[in-house]
Amino acid sequence: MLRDAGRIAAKDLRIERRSRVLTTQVLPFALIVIVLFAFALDASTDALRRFTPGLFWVTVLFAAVLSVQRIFAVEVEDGALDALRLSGVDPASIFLGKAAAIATQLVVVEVLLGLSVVVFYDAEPDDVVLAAVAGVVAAGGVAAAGSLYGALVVNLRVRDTLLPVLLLPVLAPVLIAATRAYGDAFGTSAVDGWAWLGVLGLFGVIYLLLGILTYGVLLEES
Amino acid sequence: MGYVVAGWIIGIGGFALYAGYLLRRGRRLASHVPADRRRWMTADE
Amino acid sequence: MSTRPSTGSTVTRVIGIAALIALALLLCAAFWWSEPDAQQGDAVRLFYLHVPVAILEYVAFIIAGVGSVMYLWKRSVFGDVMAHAAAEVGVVFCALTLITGSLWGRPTWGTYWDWGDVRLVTTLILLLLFVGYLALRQVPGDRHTRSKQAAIVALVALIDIPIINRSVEWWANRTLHQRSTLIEGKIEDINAFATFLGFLACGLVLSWFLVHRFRVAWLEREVATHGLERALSERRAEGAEV
Amino acid sequence: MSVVRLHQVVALLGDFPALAGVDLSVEAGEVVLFQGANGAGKTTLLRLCAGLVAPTAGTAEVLGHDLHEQRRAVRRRVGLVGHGSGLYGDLTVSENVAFWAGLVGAGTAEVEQALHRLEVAPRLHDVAVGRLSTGQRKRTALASVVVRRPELWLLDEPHAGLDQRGRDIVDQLIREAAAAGATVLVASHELDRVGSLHPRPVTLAGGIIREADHAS
Repeated sequence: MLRDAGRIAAKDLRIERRSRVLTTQVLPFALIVIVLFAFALDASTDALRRFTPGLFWVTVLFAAVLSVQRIFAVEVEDGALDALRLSGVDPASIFLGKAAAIATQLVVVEVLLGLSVVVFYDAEPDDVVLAAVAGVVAAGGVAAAGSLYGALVVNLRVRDTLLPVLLLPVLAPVLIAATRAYGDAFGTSAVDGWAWLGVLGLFGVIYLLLGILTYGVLLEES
Repeated sequence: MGYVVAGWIIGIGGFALYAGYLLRRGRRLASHVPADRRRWMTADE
Repeated sequence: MSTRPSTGSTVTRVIGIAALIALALLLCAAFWWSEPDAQQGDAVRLFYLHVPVAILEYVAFIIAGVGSVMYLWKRSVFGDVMAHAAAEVGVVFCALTLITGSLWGRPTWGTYWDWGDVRLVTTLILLLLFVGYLALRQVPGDRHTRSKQAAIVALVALIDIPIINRSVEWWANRTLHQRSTLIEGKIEDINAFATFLGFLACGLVLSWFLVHRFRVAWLEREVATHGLERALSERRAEGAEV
Repeated sequence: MSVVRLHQVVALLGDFPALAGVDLSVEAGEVVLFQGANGAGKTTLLRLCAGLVAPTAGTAEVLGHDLHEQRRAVRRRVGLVGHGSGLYGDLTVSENVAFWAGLVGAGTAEVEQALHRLEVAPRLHDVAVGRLSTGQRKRTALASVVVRRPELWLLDEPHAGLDQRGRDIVDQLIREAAAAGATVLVASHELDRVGSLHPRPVTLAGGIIREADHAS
C-alpha cells in the first residue's frame, strides 16, 4: 500500500517539476496575497508583524486550495483517473500518495512564505524549531483534508468553485491551531505553541484515517 | 427591547417563510406524482 | 378538506396546529407572563426562542449524521433522504440561532458578535459546513454518487465540530471572556415554564419541518424515477426504430 | 465459461439511460465487435464491462465478478483503451508506461517490450507525451494497457487517430490476445472486420442490442 502511495506521490511531484505550476503560479500567488495584506493593513509594519502568524496561515490555506486543484486536475485532463481506478491500486494508496504530494508542495510554499514575512513584515521567529515542526504537521493535516475533498469534487463540473466552500471551513481548526503555534514561535502572543501542536497532530491523524476509510467509497463511483 | 422584538419577528418570520416554501415546493412536486406513489401523504381522504 | 395534492397529512396537520398554538403561548409567556431577568433585563425574553432553536439545530444535524451513516452502511434510501432533509432544516435553524443570538447579544454584551464566544464561532462554522453540504447536494449528476459524497461530507463536518469547539475554546481563552459560563449561569434563572414551552414549540416546528422536507425530497426522488422510466422507454424506442 | 454475462442491464450517465436494457453473453476467447451510431451506448457498455460504470438495474457479471458488488476485482483484470489516453502530458513516454506498469507489478523489461511491440520509436521514449502526435500518443496508451496483460480487452475505437501501420499493429494485437485465450470487445462505428479476423458483430442502437444479433 505504501509503495504504491510512494509511486503516485513521486509521479505527481515529477509532473510538478516538469510543469512548474507550483513555482510559476502558486508561489507567486502566495506572494501576491502577502503584498495585498500589507496594502490592506495600511502598510503598518507593526500591525503586519503582530498579525504575521494569521496572515501567514491564511495565505497557506489559499495556496493549498490551488495545490489541491492542480494535483487533481492532472488526473482528469486525459482520463488518467479512470486508469488509476483500473489499475487495481488500493484507494488508500491513492489517497496517501495525493496527500503526500500536496503536503510536499505546501512545505515548499511555507518556506517561501516564511522568508517573505521575515523580509516584508519584519517578523523573525524566536523559535525556529517550533515553526518548522508546526509547519510540517499542519501541512500534513491540510494535505489529508485536501486529498479527501479533492477526490470528492474531482468529477464535478463545478469542482473549482465547490472545493474552497467545502474545504476551507473544515480547515478552521488548523488555521486556529497553526496561528497559535506561530504566535508563540514568532513571539507575538504568549501561549504555549507546543501544546497547539497536539491539535494539529490530532487533526492530521483524524483526516488521514477518514481518507483511508472513505476513499474507496469516493473513487468507486465518482 | 427593540432588538428582542426584532429577534422574535425574524425568528417567527423565518419559520413562516420556510414553512411556506416547503408547502409550495411540496404542492408543485406532488401534482407530478401519482397518488399511489405518494406514501404517507394522505391528503385526500 | 383540501383535495389538492400536497405533502400534508393528518399527522402533520395536528403537529402544525399544535406548533402554532405552542408558539402563540410561547409569545405570551415570553412577553407578558414572565418577568425581566435580574441581569439581562428584557433581553431574556428572546432567550425563550433562541435557546431551544440552538439546541434543536444540533438535534437536526445529528439526525443528518445518523441518516448519512445509515446510507453509507446499509445503503438506506430512507437514511439518505432523511439526512438531506435534516441538513436543510438544520441550516435554517442554525441561521436563526445566529440571528437571534446576535440580536440578544447587542443589548446584553453591547455587540452583535463576539469572537471570544465558543458557541457563536462553532455554530457559524457548523452553518458554513452544512451550506457546503447543501451546495454539493444540488449539483446534478448520478444520484448514488452524490448521496455517497454528501454522506461523507456530513460525517466529516460532524467529526470536525468537536475539534473546532475545543480549539475555539482554547483559542478564545486569551481574551479572558467567560461568556460560556455566564450563559450557563443564566439558564438557571430564566423562567422554567417559558423555557419548557420554548422547547415544546420549537420541537413541534422542527418535526413539522422535518416531515415536510422529507416528503419533498421523497417526491423529488419519485419525479426523478418517473423521469428515468420515461427516458428509458424513449431510449428503447430510439433503438427499435433503427 | 462466459466472460461477460449481462441481462437487462441499465446504466445511467447522470440521469440519461445510456444503456437501456442490454442482454449479452460473451465466451472466453471470443472477439466481439460492437457497431452502432454515435450515442448508441458502445462506450458506456465497454466502461460498464471495465467496472467503471455501475449498472443500475439488471444482472451483470464480468470475469465471474458481480458488477453490482465487485467492480474493483473486475478492474484489475481488464484493459481498457478509451477516448482518454490515461497518460500524463508532462511525463515522457517511458515514464508514463513505467508508472502504469509499476502499479500492476510489471518491470522495465515489459515496458521496453510493450513499446517495441507498438513500434513507438526509441527516440520518442524520452519525449513528453503532451508533445506527441495523436497517433503516437495512442500507441503509448495501448502500450500502457499491454503491460497490464489483461484477460479481457476493451477497445473503444482503437483505430481512431492511427495510421495504416498503427491499425495493423492493433489488429495484430487483437489476434494475439485472442490466440492466447483472452477475450476482446471492440467498439467501432466504421469497421466490420478487424484485419483478417472476422469477429462476431453486435449492433447497438438506443442503448439496447438489436434483436437480429441475439440469434447469432
